[in-house]
Amino acid sequence: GGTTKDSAGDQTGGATNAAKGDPNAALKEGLKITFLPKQVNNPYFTVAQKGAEQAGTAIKAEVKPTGPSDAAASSQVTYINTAAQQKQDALVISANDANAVAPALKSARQQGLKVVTFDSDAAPDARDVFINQATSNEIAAGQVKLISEAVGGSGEIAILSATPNATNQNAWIEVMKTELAKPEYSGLKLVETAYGNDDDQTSFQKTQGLLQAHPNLKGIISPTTVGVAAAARYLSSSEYKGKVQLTGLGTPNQMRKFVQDDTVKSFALWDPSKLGYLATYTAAALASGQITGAEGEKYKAGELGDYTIGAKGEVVLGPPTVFTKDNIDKFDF
Amino acid sequence: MRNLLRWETALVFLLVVVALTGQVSTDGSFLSGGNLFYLGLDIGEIALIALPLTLVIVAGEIDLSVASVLGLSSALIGWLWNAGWSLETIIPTVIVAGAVCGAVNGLLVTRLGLPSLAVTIGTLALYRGLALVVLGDTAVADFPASYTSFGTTPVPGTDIPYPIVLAAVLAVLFGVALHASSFGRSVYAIGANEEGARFSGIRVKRVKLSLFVLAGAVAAIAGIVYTFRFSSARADNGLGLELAVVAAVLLGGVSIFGGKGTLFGVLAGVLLLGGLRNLLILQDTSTEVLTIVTGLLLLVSVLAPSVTRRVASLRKAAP
Amino acid sequence: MLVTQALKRFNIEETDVDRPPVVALDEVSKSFGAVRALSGVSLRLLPGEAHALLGENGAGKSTLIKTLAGVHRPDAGQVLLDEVPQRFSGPADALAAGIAIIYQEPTLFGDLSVAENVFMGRQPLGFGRRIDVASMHARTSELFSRLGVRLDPARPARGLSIADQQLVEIAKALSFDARVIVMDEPTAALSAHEVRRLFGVVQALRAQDAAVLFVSHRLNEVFELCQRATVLRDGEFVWSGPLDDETPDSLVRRMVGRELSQLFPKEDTTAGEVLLSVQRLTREGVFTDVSFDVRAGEIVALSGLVGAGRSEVARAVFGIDRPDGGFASVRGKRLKHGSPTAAMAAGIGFVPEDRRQQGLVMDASIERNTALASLGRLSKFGLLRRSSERALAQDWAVRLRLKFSRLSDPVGVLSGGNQQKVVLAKWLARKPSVLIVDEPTRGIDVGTKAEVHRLLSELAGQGVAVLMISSELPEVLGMADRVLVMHEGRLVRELSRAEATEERVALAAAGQVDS
Amino acid sequence: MTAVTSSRRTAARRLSTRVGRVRELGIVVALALVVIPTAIVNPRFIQPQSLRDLLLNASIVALLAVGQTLVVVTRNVDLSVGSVLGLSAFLTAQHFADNPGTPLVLGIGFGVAVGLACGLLNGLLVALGNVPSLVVTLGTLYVFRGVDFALAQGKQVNASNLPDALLDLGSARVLGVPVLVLITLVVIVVAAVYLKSYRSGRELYAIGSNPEAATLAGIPVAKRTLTTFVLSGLVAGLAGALWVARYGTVDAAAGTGLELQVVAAVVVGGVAIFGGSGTVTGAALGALLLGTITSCLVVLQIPAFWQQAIAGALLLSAITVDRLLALRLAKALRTSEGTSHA
Ligand SMILES: Nc1ncnc2c1ncn2[C@@H]1O[C@H](COP(=O)(O)OP(=O)(O)OP(=O)(O)O)[C@@H](O)[C@H]1O
Ligand SMILES: Nc1ncnc2c1ncn2[C@@H]1O[C@H](COP(=O)(O)OP(=O)(O)OP(=O)(O)O)[C@@H](O)[C@H]1O
Ligand SMILES: [Mg+2]
Ligand SMILES: [Mg+2]
Repeated sequence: GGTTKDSAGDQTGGATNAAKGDPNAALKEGLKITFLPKQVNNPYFTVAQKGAEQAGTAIKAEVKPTGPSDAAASSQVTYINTAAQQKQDALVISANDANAVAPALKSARQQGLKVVTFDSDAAPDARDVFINQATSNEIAAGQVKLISEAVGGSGEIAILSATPNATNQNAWIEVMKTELAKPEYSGLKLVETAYGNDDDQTSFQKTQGLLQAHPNLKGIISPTTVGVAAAARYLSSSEYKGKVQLTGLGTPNQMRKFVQDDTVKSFALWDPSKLGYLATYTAAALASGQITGAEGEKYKAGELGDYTIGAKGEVVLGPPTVFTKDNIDKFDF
Repeated sequence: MRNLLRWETALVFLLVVVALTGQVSTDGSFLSGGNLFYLGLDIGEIALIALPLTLVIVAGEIDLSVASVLGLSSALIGWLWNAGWSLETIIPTVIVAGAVCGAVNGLLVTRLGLPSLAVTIGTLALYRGLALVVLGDTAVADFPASYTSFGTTPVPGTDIPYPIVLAAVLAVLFGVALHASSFGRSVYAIGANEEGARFSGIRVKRVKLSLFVLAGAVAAIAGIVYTFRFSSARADNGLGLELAVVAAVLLGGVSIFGGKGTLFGVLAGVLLLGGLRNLLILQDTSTEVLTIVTGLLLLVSVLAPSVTRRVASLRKAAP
Repeated sequence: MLVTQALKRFNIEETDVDRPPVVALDEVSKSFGAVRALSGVSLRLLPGEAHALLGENGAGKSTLIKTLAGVHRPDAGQVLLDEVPQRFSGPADALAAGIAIIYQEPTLFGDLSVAENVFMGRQPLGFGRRIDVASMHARTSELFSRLGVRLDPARPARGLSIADQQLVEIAKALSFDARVIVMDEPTAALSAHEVRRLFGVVQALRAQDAAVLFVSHRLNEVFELCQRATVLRDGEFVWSGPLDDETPDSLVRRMVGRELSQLFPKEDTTAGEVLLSVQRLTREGVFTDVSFDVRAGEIVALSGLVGAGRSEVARAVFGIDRPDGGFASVRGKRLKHGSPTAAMAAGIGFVPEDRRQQGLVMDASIERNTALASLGRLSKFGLLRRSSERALAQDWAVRLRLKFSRLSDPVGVLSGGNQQKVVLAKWLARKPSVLIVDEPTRGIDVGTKAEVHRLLSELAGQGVAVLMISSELPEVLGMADRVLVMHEGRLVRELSRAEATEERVALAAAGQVDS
Repeated sequence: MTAVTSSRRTAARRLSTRVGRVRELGIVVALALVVIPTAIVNPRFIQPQSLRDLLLNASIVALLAVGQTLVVVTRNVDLSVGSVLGLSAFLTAQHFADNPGTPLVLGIGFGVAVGLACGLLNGLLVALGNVPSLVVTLGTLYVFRGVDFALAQGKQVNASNLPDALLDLGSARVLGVPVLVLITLVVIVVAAVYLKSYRSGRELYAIGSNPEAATLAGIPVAKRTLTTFVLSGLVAGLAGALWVARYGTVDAAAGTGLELQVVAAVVVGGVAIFGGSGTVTGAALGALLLGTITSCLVVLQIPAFWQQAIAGALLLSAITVDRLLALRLAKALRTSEGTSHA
């Protein structure tokens, strides 16, 4: 006998929001909101944090950025507990591990905190709302489309991901695979997925490895900001420049040089600061009782306009921006 | 020896200072039951691993693979759980696996005479790699609440987290083993003069091997605690924890060269590091400062005895 | 007039004031915590003389030397060089001033070649200030040949026997062409052969007007080599003067402050059953086909030149090294190879030759060191009884007349001889039935030496089988019931007490078998 | 008799000098064992571009390993190199970004200076405080990284903000050999000659071999120790500047965790972790071997999840083989030498 997977049964349940939201409630002032990225000192989250602080100023809330310096699955828990201990009103978090933070988030919610996840979700029953930068489908399909355009519709391609455990990366890769199975991409062949661990050096070496292992490689998708920059840097300084195409998710500042020197034709990303902005507004809306996280609820997120909560408590920011030589100079993040 | 004793007194003094300033500056929430519960949870695994690691370092060796063993045991839990094993069989299996990992370290060190620093850097990569092989990129999270609640609820009627109860029990066992038994005496002798210990008929290799096995087994226990506490079995659990544990042990006054140190000092060191971190986070100190403070504490821990020695000798020189 | 008064005060005899000393210590004091190692000691070292520094263990000889070397800074008093006061801030200053020191404990760099050990910091330079390895090796070989040593200059110092290490130290000191050479018990690990060569070299140095300060507990050597001597007792200056009118007895009286009884009191015992038996023991390249027995109540000496392989045999018997062939047995039971634990269980005790590395844990306290080989006996259910541990240490400290301030002090602060006593205590505490002692009186003063000999004799009387390795011939002849002589890794001769003479042992050790 | 002894002795001498060389040779053989099968499976692996990449990848770790060797030889260790590299890389990049006109050499010199300052701090703490370097540099590992984080404030310097001259340095070649590799080679050669043939270099081995004896021999132990840490810091600073040139994107996390890689390279390279022996060439080859193993696994299309485990296992076998070799030689040395006295 004993406790096995089968005997344990399903533990997860959906978010239960008994109370009803009041769409007309005013946003409270002086709300205390903790902003908890996966990792502080990560440029992507630094930009998101700026957006959160902007929103904070707009709604006169006190946004307190904090967080661990490493992206280990569990290092956020201490900070979640601290937020609860400090009796904050809301927590805006990008979860390093959907499950590892769940118990702490649940206990924080029991103590009255509203929890908004952004960028990378936690277990759905552990948060109120998830702000998705774009649906996985949008992102992944977009990436496949970009690479297909870049390589001219046929050839071998590879993926350079972050860590093997990154939830959102893996979700995207799954979608990419289904996407590639579609007839319009029959010319493309995914030959390998490599992991650069979101580390410059490793990503660099893995790019080299991909190119050596697959002499006919035509394109690389790197849906992570560190990976795409490292890969671009390697390509631009090697003989593969122009012969092997690259796309991915990168910040315009990182990629500007490589777009200008034609190493990279196009890549995509959403604006992280808008993501932070929206998440903070949503947190405020929750804490003020405007919404509860139930599907169909509507609220206004400052200058970003109106949003509706979708299925499973998800809000989608909007489609990612595609950056090319023509538009890249209009962005600075 | 007397200098070290003084360092342990200093640690206790620092602990009191941190507790009092924490209490005052957070209006009492630092020493509140809830926060102490969280603090206990945070230091649980480090306290556990620090126990056998103290013995290993006192014996003049080091084990940097402990965090990887933690990760491997977590991955094993997930894998076996998915394979339909019961937790009651998984737990002992994983502890044995950890002991085997430790035994591999120990055998490489004792049989081949390889430096443990080098060996355990190698197994640090190897065990973490095996964890990835076992569980890949998946995370297993559907453990029953009856187990995971050990990580989120205190012992009924108190604010003491279960991992701390476990650590305390083990601390007593390890304390007796190190300080009151002939085994412990051998450990000190080996650390201070391995050849001399051998010439005294101490079974150096056997003692060292057993220490590595203990380190592996306890790291696996820490892996179990970790997994249930976060209710998440992943291959990358506890990544990089080794430096934090080594830091805590050294802060506790254990000499990296072996032969010196007490378990009491190490526990005080763990508590001080954890307490200070907790307090700084509670006061919204930035991560940078946190990192710097950790480093400075380590520096102080080695410099303080040396400085007091100098001051003492200066005072004697100038009557 | 004033000078004479001062001399009177310091008990310095007047004959040698005519030449200015190269080096002098003037009322130097030095304390370590509560231990007053030197109090107001003076010493005058004249050019061209060999000067003996004498005193019991812990009298302060090594401390005096380390003060001269700039290792310790004196608390009071000063070091004078050519009558100019010096302030040495470290050993480098003393070296630069032309003082070369051979310390009591060898100070070699195991990873470096023998030649580099000799010339460290002064390697001959070639093009572009790079080290000229060839000439460094050549000069090392030259030094070695002066000493009659055959060592490859390119071999690493690791693995050298204590004696070879000592010889490298001597070569190093010679290489300085120093004006002052200080030798702290250079002969303690050497046998007669090397000692003779060393003395030849010292005479040559004296002829070049160098001053030699010589520490030894072997008084015959002192009389052979030195012209004058200085005696310390308990850190105090006792006497200084020419050796012409002295006798060994008179010196001992000055050192000890009392009369001494006979030095080697081995009493005759009837040998009992064979306790230790060694059969065809072989370790490739080190010793070959060694067989012998030691009976209860017997003291068997293993004699031979340095490097003959005596210590290696002892190590193999005790299980430190694995032999390639043969075996040892106790009371007819074969010992497991490579297991000191098994050897101890069979009743063997082993006092190794290198007390710093093998005998003691320097940082641990006296009591812990004493108890280290008896942990099993002192504990119950694996838990140690501290009171018994302390009692054990207390008991042996008294029996061996250990000079210490507290049993909880680290053994490292004891003088060399007192450290040796702790090693002895550690093994005697186990009440072994077979006791192997490797250079048991290395660095031990006369009084204690007699004590150790009395102890060994007493043990034999109680039926213990004693295997004694010693490089000191008088000790071997005085103590042993039988003498086994080794030459180049083989047992070449066995002599009974009656047969053993200084000459026979020396000849056998040199590989020549008389008829 | 004499003839036998002397021939034995020359044999022993040959063996003992060979012990040192065999270690480096062993790594070269290991390298061949890794490269050749990979090249057979995938001939692209030994094309100029990919050989260049191998060398380039190894060069930064090799640089750090050279500095580390100096430290380890003296029975110390510098765990802060990753953080020093990170700090130097970020500050160098920041400096170039803020002062676009900075001449290349000056900017790199700035990075070197940052490293030197960090090394000086390490060295002062270890040498003057007379405390174990492992603890001190574990402490400064945290401190330097913290300072790095604090200065960076989550910012990042990107390729577009860096002068082209610097980025070109990262990919420029002389006679087909990348400039970064050449710089590394120069550092290796200088350090190797220093350690082998200069008095103060030999003194480093003496210190590591027997610290107490070193003091007694009049070697300025504190000064030499300080120097090795300064040099290690300086080299890490240089490596930081080159990191910028190579990767073009720098944030505060650059070089995190690199210290263990460097220590691993040094150990695989045959440098005794407790001081006294080892060469910079060995350490640099160790870095090359480790880097090559990583690349091979990718090229051989070993599944990603297996790569780390295999790399770890290979690292273990490298040190094991090295050890077994050393043991055999020691035994050969013993049996061939015999007694050394007449
Ligand atoms: N570093 C030290 N710390 C404390 N005490 C010391 C130290 N060095 C020496 N002593 C003490 O000073 C005294 C003199 O010791 P020293 O080594 O000079 O004796 P010695 O005459 O050389 O004896 P031996 O013949 O045994 O070598 C001893 O009591 C010893 O314990
Ligand atoms: N670890 C070792 N490696 C290589 N050679 C060694 C080692 N130990 C000893 N030897 C050599 O073995 C020979 C025998 O040394 P051993 O120490 O047994 O001599 P011994 O007769 O005991 O002389 P003594 O005790 O006076 O030094 C010497 O030539 C020595 O150099
Ligand atoms: Mg002495
Ligand atoms: Mg010997």
